[in-house]
Amino acid sequence: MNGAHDLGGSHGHGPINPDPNEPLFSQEWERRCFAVTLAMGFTGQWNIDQARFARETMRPGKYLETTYYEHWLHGLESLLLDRKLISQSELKSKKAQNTPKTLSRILKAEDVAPALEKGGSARRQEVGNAKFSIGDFVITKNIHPANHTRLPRYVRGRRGKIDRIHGVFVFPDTNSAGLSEKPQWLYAVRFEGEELWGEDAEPNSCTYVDLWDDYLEQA
Amino acid sequence: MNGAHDLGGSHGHGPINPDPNEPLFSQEWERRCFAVTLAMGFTGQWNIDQARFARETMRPGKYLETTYYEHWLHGLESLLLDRKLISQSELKSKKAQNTPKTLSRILKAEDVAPALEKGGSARRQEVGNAKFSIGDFVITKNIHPANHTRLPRYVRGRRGKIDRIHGVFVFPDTNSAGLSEKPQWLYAVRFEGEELWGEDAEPNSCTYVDLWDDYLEQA
Amino acid sequence: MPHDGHDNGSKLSETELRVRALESLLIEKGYVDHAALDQLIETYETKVGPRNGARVIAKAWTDPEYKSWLLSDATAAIASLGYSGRQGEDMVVLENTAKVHNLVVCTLCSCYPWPVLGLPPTWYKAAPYRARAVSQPRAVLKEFGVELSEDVEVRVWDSTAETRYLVLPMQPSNTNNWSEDRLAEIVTRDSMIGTGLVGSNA
Amino acid sequence: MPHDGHDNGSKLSETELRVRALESLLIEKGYVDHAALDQLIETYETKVGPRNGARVIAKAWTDPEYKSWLLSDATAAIASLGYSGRQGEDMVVLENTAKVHNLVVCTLCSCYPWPVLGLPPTWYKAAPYRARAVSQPRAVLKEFGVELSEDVEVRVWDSTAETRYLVLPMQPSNTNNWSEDRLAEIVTRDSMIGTGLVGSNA
Repeated sequence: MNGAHDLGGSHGHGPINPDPNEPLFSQEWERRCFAVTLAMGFTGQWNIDQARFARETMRPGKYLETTYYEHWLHGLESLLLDRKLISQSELKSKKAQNTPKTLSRILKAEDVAPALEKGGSARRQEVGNAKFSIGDFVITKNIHPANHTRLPRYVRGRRGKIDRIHGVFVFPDTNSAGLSEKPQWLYAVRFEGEELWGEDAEPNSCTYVDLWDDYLEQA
Repeated sequence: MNGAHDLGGSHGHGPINPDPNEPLFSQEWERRCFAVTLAMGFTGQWNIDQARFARETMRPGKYLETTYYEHWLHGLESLLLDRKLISQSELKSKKAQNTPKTLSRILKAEDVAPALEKGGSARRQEVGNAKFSIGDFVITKNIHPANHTRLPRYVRGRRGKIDRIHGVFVFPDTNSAGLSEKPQWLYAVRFEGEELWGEDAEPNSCTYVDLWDDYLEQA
Repeated sequence: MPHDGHDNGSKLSETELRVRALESLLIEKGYVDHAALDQLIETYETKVGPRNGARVIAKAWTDPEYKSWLLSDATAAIASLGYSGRQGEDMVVLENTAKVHNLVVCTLCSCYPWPVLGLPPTWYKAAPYRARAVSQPRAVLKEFGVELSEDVEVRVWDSTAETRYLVLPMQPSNTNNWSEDRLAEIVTRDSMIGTGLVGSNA
Repeated sequence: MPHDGHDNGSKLSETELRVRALESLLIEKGYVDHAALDQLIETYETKVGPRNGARVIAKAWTDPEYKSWLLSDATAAIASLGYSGRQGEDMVVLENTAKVHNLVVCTLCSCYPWPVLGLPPTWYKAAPYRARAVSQPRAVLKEFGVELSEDVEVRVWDSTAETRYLVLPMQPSNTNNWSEDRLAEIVTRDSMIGTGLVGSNA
C-alpha cells in the first residue's frame, strides 16, 4: 500500500536529533509492548509480513504522529481482534470474557533463548537458477497495490543493476495476504542517485534495495 | 516538496463520506479564518504560491490529522511571522505590542466586490510559440525539490501527451521561492491510467495534469 | 481493527481561540478591516455558489452557440453571465458525453472554481478524495453512487495550475423542452465536479 | 514558523494504560506467559546489543581470514561468535573503504540486525532518518557529524527484505597494533549502521 510508512524521499519531517544517551526503552510501556508483541508473534497466529501490514493500516496522520512502539501496539491489537483472539469488548473492559482460543505454541521463559536463537529465516530452498545475473540491468515495476508490498514508491519504475543474489526468499506481497509464501529470488539492486532523485540527487551516491523477481523486469 | 499534501495515489485515508447537508462553514472559526486569510492575501505581502507553500510546511502527520482551514490557519500564521507583520510574542499574548508595518493595500468593505471580481490571473503575455504542440509526447522530469512544486509525485518520470495549450503562466516553483515569476507555457498533459498505476490502474481511465515547460522533456 | 479516537472536541476549541486571537490582533494592527471580513463571508455565503455554475450549464444546454463558446473560451463565456474573478480567472469547461466522463480534483491542495461553484465541500478538500480520485476514479464515483460502464472513458483532471475546471454534465434526455430556468434547478454541484450525474427528478 | 505542540504527556499515559490492559488480558487468556515476557526484556536489555557487533568488527580487523569469511558468508561468520537468530537470520556485511561509505536504513519500517546491534535507537525508527537517508545521505551524515568528500561513494542500503546489513567500518590507522579486545571498545553502534566513523580516542 502507498501508506504513510513508505517514507523514503519524503520531506518535512524535521531534523534527526540523535540522542546518544537514550535508554533502550524510554518508557516502561514500551518494554512491555515489545515483549508482548514478540511473545504473541511466537504463537504463530500470523507471519511477519502480516504483522508489518497490520502496523501500516494505522491512519496515515496518526502513524506519523506516533512512535515505533505505538505502531506495534496498533498492529498487535489489530491482529488479535482480526484473529478473534480477543474481542473489542474485552479490549475495552480490560477483562477476559470469552473462552480463549487454543494455541499450539505458547512461549515459556525457558523457550525464550532457544526461540530467539532459532529465529525464523525467510530463506527457502533454491530451485533452478536466478532469473537475473549480477550486472544485469532491470526496471522495477510501477505497481500500486492496496495491500502490503516491499517495493517502496521512490524506487518504482526505475532502472537498476543487479548487485547481489541473496537466494530464494518468501515473497511478502502474497505472504502478508495469507495467500502463499511464493518463494522467489531476491537481489540487492543498485540504483544510481540520479536515477532516483534526478537533478536533486546528491553527488556520487546510490541506493541498494532488496527486491524480488516479481518486482523486476529486464531493462 | 515531497510533503504530506501530495496525496495523489496514496492509500489508507478511509472512505470519502460526502455529507449532502453540510453547511458552507461548519464552525464559526472557519468563517473567520477564511475571511482573514483572504483579506491578508489582498495586502500583497505574499503571492498565492507562497501561501500554498506555507500550508505545506505543516508537520506531515499534523497536516493529515487536521482540516482545510486549520491548514490555512497554519499557513497564515507562518506568513505573518515570517514577514514580521506580527511577532511570536504578539501571537501568544493576543495583543499588539509592536508598531504595525505600513501596508500599501488594505481591503475595505467597499473594495471586496471589485477585488474579488478582478481576481489575479496568473496568465502572462505570450512570447513566441509553445515549446510543445498538441499531440506531442512528453516525459515529466523526475525532480524532488525541497521547495514548493506543482509536479505531483505520482506523475514524475511518466510519459504523457500534450492535450491542450493553456497559454503562458507564472511558474510556481520559482514564484513560491520569491525568485521570479518565470512565466512559461502551461499545458494539460494526458497520462493513461496504466502509465501512472501499472497493473493496478482502473480500465479505460486517464488523468490530465496541468504542467509547465520546466517540468517536461520531449519523449 | 481498532480505530483510535481523534479528539476533535478539545482541538477545535483551541483552534477557535487561535483564530479569534489572530483576527483581533490583525484588526488591532490595522492590517484587516472588520467590515471587509464580514463582506467577504457574506459574499461567499449568499452570492457565490453552485447556482452560478448551474446557470452556465443550463444556458449551454439550451443555447448551442453559447455552448460552443463555453467549450472554446470558458472564461469569457462564463464572465458574460456575470461570474468571474478570484479562483476562476482562467476557466476550462469539460464536456461529458455518452463515451467520456470528466472528474475534477486537486491532489495537492483544493483548487476549485469559486465564481461558478463557490467554496469547495469538505470531502473535496480532505485526504480520501484527493488521494484516490486520480488512482481509483471509478471506485470513487461508486462512493458517490455513480457507476459507469467500462466503455465510458473516465478522465480525471488534477488542478495543479491556476486553470480551473468545470464539468458540463450530460443533459437528461427527457428534458429537451425544459426552460433554461427549470434546467438550472436540476444541475447539482457534484455534477459540475464530475462526482454526480444530472437526473430529471431532482 | 509556529510549531504546534504535540501533547505527548496525556497521550503516553493513555498508551501506557492500553498496553497494561492488553498485557494482563493476554496473560489472563493464557496466550502469553509473564516470566517469558520478563525473559525477553532481560535478553535485549542485557545480552543482545552493539557490543556483539563490535566483537565481530574487532575480529575482522585483526583476523584477515575471518574478515574474508565475514564478507563472503556473514551469517555463518557472525554465528561462529555466538550471535545469530531473530532479525539476523540472513546477514550481509558491507565494507567501508577510503572510497566507499555504506549506510543502512529501513525506509518502510525499521529493520535492523538485532543479534549484532540489539534493538534500534529511536532516530533509526523515526520519520526524519527513514525519509532522508535514501535521498539525502550526505546531509544526513552531516547531522551525525560525518562529512565525506565527494570522491567517496555513498551507498545507502534500504532493508526492504529479511536480509540484515551490518557495516564494517574502517579501522583507524593508528590502531594496527591494538588487541581485539581493545579494538572492540572503540567500535560504536553508529559506525556499524554507517552514521558514524570509528575514531581511536573513543
